[in-house]
Amino acid sequence: MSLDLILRIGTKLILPFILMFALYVQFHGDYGPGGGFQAGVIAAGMVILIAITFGMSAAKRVAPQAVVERMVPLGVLVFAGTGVVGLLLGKNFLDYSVLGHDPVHAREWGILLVELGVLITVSGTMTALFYAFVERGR
Amino acid sequence: MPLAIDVLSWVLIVLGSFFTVVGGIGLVRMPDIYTRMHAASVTDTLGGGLLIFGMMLQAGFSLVTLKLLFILGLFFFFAPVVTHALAQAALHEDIEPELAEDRRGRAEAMD
Amino acid sequence: MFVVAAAAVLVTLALALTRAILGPTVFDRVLAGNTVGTLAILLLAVIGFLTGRPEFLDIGLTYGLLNLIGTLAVLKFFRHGDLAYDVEEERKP
Amino acid sequence: MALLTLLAVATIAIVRQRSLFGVVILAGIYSFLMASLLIALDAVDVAMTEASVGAGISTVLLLATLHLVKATEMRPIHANWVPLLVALVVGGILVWGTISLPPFGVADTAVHQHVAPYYLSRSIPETGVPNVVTSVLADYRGYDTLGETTVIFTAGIGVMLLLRGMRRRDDNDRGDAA
Repeated sequence: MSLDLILRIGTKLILPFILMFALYVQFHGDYGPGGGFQAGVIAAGMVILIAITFGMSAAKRVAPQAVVERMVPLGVLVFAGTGVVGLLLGKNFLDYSVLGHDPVHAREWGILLVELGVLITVSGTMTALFYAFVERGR
Repeated sequence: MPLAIDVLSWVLIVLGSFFTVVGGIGLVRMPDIYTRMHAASVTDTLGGGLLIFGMMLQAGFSLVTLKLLFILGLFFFFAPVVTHALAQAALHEDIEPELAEDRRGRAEAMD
Repeated sequence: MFVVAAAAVLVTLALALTRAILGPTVFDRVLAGNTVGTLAILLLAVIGFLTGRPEFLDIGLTYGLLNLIGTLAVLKFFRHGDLAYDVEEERKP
Repeated sequence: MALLTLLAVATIAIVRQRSLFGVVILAGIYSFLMASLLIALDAVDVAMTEASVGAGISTVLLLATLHLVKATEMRPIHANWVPLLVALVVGGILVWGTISLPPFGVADTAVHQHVAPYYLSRSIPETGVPNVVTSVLADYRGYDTLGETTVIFTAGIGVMLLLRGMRRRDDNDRGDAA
């Protein structure tokens, strides 16, 4: 419908920036406010914005439902797997200092990996919730 | 910081504050949804824009300025988009805009 | 001087909240909500400068983006009664 | 403190509101005010979470829920005095508890003596992460965050199973069990 034109063009303009900003929040979480949770919510917000403006089918082309639903356990697996790697390499569960040759650096890496797990779980869960509610409403 | 830039930024910030409050008053006082939208856009663009310009001058040339620029861009591009969507949805719900003729008619009826 | 700006933004917040509570139609409330989001960003920036730590503008950007998403969601809901209504789907059959 | 007043006004307005759409929008406003208050208290990470979850996602999810249920709240049949009484008593006890708290922002209280100095002083040399919130969240308190992530995972799976299960039964009624 041509009436939605302004909305669609505007949304098209902002979508890449939302994703970029989510990644910025994710990886800048070490230095400023932010982290996996907030970044996950923002990334899920992008998918929701697509669904609102372009319809559900477009959103599912961007983030297919199967992928989204697999992301939910995948994030927890990444988080727990980071812990198990520490366990396998002879330290305690969730002790990241074995991930690199330098303990400090390794812990930084561990934090990044863990935040990645949180990001995957949170964005997957939020998007899957949105899908589930909307599909149910039909 | 040179005094001129300082003074300029204070002037911008005070002007921005003024327009922000004006927009808020308009939001409460205006008679119907379309005019209220008009008032709210004063807060969004003029008030927010001037405030952010003032703060940009205060911040100097740094990452903060870039972020403020992003926020400014967000205001400038998306306040109109949201207002447009809002007006469209309100029209869709058959809320009639109150026209000047209506008001004139009412005033004549009161006379 | 940032105090002036903060006071102005707070006063406007109160006015917008008044409109959100009084608002005869839902659209008035949406408009007031959008304005509150904008004002929250401004207040955040002003507070950042007031306390001398303007690094927290990321949060302002977050506010802006999610305010946009929320407002558009509400409007879409009222326009079509369904959050993910697809105009293209309607035209196809 | 002006923010607190606005917050209280918004809360009362939410309670008084009968139209659930109004409640959704007012809840968004409430969330923005809350986030501003948290910024004023210097809790930036919490404020960011509040802003992103409260104002964006929960508005959308509440609207999606409203699509499934009726949109106006029913007037209660009889006055609910007991919940009001319970709320007042609990609120009173909490306020009474705050009287014996140390003054806001004092550095030499019990909370700031236990592990906080350790985290604050060791975060950068031990983990190389300047944001202490992140290092505590992901490193020192990794177990808690893992539990938190699992909670989100469980909640998501639960809701998906609930809604999906209902829909599958509908499909069966229509005769296409896919």
